[in-house]
Amino acid sequence: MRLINRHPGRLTRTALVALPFLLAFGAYAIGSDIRLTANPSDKLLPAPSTIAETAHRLFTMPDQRSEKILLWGDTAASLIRLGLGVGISAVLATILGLLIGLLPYVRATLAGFVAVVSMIPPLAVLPILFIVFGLGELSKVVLIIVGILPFLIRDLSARVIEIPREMIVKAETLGASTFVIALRVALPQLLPRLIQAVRLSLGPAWLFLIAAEAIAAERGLGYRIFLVRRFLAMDIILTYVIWITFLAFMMDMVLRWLSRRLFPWTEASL
Amino acid sequence: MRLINRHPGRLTRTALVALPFLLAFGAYAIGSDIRLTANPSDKLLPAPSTIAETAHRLFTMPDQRSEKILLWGDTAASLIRLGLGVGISAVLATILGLLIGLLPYVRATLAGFVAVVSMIPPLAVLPILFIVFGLGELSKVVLIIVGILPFLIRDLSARVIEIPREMIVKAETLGASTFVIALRVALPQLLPRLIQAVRLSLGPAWLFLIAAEAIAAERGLGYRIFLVRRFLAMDIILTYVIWITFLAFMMDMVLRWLSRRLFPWTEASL
Amino acid sequence: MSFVVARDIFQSYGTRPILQRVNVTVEEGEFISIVGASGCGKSTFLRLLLAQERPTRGEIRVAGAEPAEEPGRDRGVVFQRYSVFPHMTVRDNIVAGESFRTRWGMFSGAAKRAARDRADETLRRIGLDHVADQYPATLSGGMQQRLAIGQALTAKPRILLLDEPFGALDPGTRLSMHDFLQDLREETGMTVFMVTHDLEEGFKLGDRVLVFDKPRWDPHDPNAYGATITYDFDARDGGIPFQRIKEDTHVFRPA
Amino acid sequence: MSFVVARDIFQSYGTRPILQRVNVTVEEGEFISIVGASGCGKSTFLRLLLAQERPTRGEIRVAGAEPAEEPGRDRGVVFQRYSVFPHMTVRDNIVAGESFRTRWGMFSGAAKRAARDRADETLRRIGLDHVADQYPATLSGGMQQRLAIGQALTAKPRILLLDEPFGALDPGTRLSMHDFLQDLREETGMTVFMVTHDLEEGFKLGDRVLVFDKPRWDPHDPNAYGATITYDFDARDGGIPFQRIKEDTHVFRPA
Amino acid sequence: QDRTEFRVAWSIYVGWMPWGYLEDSGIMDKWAEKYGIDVEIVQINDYVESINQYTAGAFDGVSATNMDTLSIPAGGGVDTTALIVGDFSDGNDAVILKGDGELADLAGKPVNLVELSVSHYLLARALDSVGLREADLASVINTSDADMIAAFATPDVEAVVTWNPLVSTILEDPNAKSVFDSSDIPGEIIDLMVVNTETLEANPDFGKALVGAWYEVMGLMAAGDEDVLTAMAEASGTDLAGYQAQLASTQMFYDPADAVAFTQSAELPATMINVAEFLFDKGILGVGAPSADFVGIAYPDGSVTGDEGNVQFRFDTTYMQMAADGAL
Ligand SMILES: Nc1ncnc2c1ncn2[C@@H]1O[C@H](COP(=O)(O)OP(=O)(O)OP(=O)(O)O)[C@@H](O)[C@H]1O
Ligand SMILES: Nc1ncnc2c1ncn2[C@@H]1O[C@H](COP(=O)(O)OP(=O)(O)OP(=O)(O)O)[C@@H](O)[C@H]1O
Ligand SMILES: [Mg+2]
Ligand SMILES: [Mg+2]
Repeated sequence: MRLINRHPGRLTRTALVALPFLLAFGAYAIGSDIRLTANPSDKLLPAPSTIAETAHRLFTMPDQRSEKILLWGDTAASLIRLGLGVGISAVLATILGLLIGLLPYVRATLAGFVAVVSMIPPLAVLPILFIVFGLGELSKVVLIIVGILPFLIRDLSARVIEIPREMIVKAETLGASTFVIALRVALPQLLPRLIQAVRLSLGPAWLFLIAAEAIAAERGLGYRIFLVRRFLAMDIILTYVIWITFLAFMMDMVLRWLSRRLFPWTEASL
Repeated sequence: MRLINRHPGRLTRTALVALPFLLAFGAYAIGSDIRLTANPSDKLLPAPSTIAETAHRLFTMPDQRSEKILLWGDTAASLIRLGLGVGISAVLATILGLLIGLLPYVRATLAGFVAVVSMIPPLAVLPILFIVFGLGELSKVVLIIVGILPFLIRDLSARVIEIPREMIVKAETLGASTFVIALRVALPQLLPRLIQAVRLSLGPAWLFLIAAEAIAAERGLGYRIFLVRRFLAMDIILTYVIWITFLAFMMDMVLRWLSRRLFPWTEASL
Repeated sequence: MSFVVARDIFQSYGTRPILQRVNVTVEEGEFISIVGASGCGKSTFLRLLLAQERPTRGEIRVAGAEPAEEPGRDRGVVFQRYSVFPHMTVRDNIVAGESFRTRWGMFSGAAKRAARDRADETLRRIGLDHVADQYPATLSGGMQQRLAIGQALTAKPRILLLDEPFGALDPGTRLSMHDFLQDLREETGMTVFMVTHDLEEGFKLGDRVLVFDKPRWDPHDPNAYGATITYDFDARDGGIPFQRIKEDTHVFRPA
Repeated sequence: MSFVVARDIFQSYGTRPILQRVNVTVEEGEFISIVGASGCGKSTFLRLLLAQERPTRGEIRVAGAEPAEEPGRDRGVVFQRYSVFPHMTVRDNIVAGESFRTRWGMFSGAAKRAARDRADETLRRIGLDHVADQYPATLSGGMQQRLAIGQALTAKPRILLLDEPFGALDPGTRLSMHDFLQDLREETGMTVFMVTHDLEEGFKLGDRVLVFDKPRWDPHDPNAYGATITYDFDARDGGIPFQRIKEDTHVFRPA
Repeated sequence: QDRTEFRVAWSIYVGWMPWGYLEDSGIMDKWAEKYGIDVEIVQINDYVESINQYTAGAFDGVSATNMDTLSIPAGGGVDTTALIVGDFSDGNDAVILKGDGELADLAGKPVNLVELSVSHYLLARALDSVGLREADLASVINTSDADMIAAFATPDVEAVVTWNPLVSTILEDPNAKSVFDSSDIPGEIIDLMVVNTETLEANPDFGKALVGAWYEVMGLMAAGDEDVLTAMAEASGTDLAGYQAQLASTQMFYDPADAVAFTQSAELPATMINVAEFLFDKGILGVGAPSADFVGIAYPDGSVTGDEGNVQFRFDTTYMQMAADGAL
């Protein structure tokens, strides 16, 4: 039988899914062991047990000064920023994507501009963003928006353009105005793609969040990582990295689930 | 007539394309003027004429110390890093995308792992990358790869999975082995999408390049931007930003042109 | 003045002529079948009738009005593909035939209930009532096409354009769709243009059958000439056609 | 032992039965037409014959061999859609019919030239020689389907499975494709299963016509029962069928 | 113009930790209230960004070194006054070599440091002292301070120049050897609180509140108040012992009189000329700068180095003197 038609059984499948994770963990454990044997106080690759202890401490023990658990405070601060940045971007991208995709006039005006703006490296214009939007929460949210909005607009407008002409024409023959076509034909078909696009842009969004928090913040996951990076507290960094990865993964799962829940017609097929 | 069916004429179109660029330029010029009136030696928003002078100097006058034109050296260094990072990622992503998309066993093994790895914020694990790959060129190329490879793999494998089952079955009935299906059916249909995906990931690639160059480098566009940030030489930063934007835009154009040249069948349609 | 008048239509894509010198007048309520070799430009002609495209030369007038600028509610259409909305259930697809003309593209309250009831009635007639709550993607190709026809008819257009609507239907369903279509024609008296590959179907349903073909053929460059109407059969007298040869053709169809 | 033996086939998707108790034997070289209402499971049966899916119960054997595990070169297929490779020119699509079985999936040198010549010959026969260097997307739906058939036949399968292959062709081309198909059958003596909506076509081409229908019908739950072969007509004697009623059906087709 | 609300930025560094404590403990609020104003002290993680923000006008004051004040705000035309001279580095900045060797062995080696920072200045001074020039090095590799420790751990790095707390962390490595540090050039790397001159002139209360609050904390630190020091230690990510070790290599001016004396000393103009020359040599003073004297620097006695017509950087002991006199 061709490899292409060979499907793993239930058990094999579980084993296969776990395999690369186990290998990665093993490689880390061995690398850490080699370094710790050479220098017991090496900070770069702390032993997995050290990371586990640190993680336990970070998740449960309140900070002495503030008597709050820093990790949760950091998480809340970061998630709010991320949620605002991604949420605002998604709304703007949907509206602009529809306009650019449907209306030739708007497309002529904005498509080229968005294409050029999407090429500007946001990190390089960071100082300007901070001046214009201040150093507060706003500037962090804005950096996320500046970072992911052009991509979202380009992706979504391309999807609107991809809607078969026949479908638009059909709607026109049913008497639909441009507004109704946007609202009832294009938008519903765009939304599942919006979720896809948001899933794709969560990675860059985290990146910009961390970059923004590294420069000016009093709390946040990126702030903490940046702070302890100077001391190479890799046990804390790795705990935070794993935690961020977990959060990002959960968000991705939720979005996927949401897409299935909200748009059953994308899954249903012959 | 519906807005949806109204197309701008040739002249209107040109005017519309230029409009947002002119507005952005105007806004900058006014902002700069306001600040310069308040403080003539303000560095934050240099006058457009100052930027033009600086740009002219950067592009043509050799550095006093090294007697080379720094901008060209920076550009060459950055483009080589970017090219290597993106090129290696593209090759790896194509191979892995095909394997994951076509073979259920590989999909079971890697799909989950890639999904998790793609959530790790690459900037946070930089210290580990440094230790493993050193501080030289390699680590910068690796950061780009680490940054964009998971996205590329996910995008490309999704595209392979999207290839209609009928087409694969048809190839099977023509006696194609898994290898031939990968080589002659999946790969050619993947390549245009690869170019699309590379176009999408150039943004993040620049970002990681700049981040890597900001952290440890002797030359490069990102290095220069972060270096002169130390004395807020916004005229240099803006020149570099515009230059990077121009380079990124040209790359995008070239890739699009390449896609049309190499894969005429994606454009051709009824 | 005839209801639909196409005068001296030329259409080319780039430098390649597809249609040339197409002249036809159609009375209100006539059923026009269009047949012709594959790729000869039948769908193109339909797009022109629909005002989805404008001809390179010539003009098409309906009811003496100025040539339409864009598709509208007076012209219904069913394409070979993409004629239903994948994100709406089967029932909502039918309701869309009525609701899209409204400000928000949807009904609410009592109007909504009434529209749903009418939609269910339509679904019963086209035999899709048992899948009213499913999405089109779960239907077989044939059922999807039935739905598309039902949807277009729900909007009660004055002209209905059909591009091989029954190409994917099995003979039984096809027959019942013929009946359905003829019923609705009687009710509404609308004018129908139907592209079909089935001559028999064309003659059965049509009052006239237009044949598109290339009047000239350059063996060295098969794309040098466009197609036009070479025959215009009168199909009313129960299959005993009254032929009017419009253009001499020296192209012989293979087999 | 018969060439193709389907024994007691059941197929369900999830809990919904599509096919039930399908039994049929086919001799080598027979041409089997399959008709039935839209959505009744004809394409599903073809997928089972193709070994693209395995039945929930029962088995299909060809030439007495073990049930196939996956599609292979002995079974050619033409689907309703996606049967040609969009990234290859029309000519290369035909060449693929021969070259895909090789190690690298392509020919080189003299073999390549020879294959191209054979492909051009095939293209002439199916009337696509003037578009040999174009990509499928530039062809009309009908031409694409012709290409798909030509491609499948080029691989000279022992069994050819056709899922409404002529549904989108105009009558003239359809007739020439019939001839083409019959010629090739004579040359190769292959066994053909063809799903069609056109009863006449089924009887013209087929040695036998299988009718799929639901033998039972639950008015409250139309999906409660699967379809099976309710009639198996002998179509050889020039349209004067010898009927063998296989199952009593009390489902009446609309119209 | 008269204002009652002020914003001051600071970043984490041993000599600036009191600013964080000032804000957290409420001491700043207390002093601000006394003068009927409101002062917000904002921590910025990125030191350069904090100075840039100040230069752009987002803050009224910022913690900075003498060198960066000269290059960024003063060079950028923002007239800036050194309100508080908090300390000078006395070993906090160091040139560190991997393996055995001495300063002269730097020749032919790559050196990792934050380019154009005080580290760069320290390196230039160090090379001077043994008759080398930057051109004698294999290369100078700009390396982010946040990643300096990780960088030192990689095999291709042979020498780094950096500051505390990084220096003490790197020196924990038995392989690391400090070959030159800021105690070899005492009083040249000075940590300041600089404020906008115009703002200060229009709002003397702002200066008084900052200085008053600062020296109250200095008093607590000088007295060795463990709670205060522990809070600062934790905020900088270390423990009490670690922080005290860093303080040991910092010449803090706990007594305002000492700060006044240092600022009025004759060495300061000489240092600033050195710094200006270094900056000019590196092209930091901008293309418009015809010479190292492009920016004028004024001293408490009224003397000026550099261009008298373009004084943008002023050392002013008025407010520290008030603190010394107990007049606040
Ligand atoms: N937008 C277009 N641009 C370029 N060529 C086109 C376009 N639309 C159609 N054509 C070409 O015009 C010709 C006629 O196409 P059309 O779809 O009208 O044929 P048809 O008679 O409907 O064929 P079929 O029976 O296969 O549906 C075809 O050869 C096609 O390649
Ligand atoms: N993979 C699948 N999962 C779930 N249901 C399916 C699947 N494939 C087919 N079906 C269902 O099985 C039924 C039979 O489908 P099939 O495509 O075999 O019908 P058909 O007889 O070929 O119809 P048509 O004449 O319209 O092509 C349909 O109702 C369809 O919804
Ligand atoms: Mg057509
Ligand atoms: Mg089917």
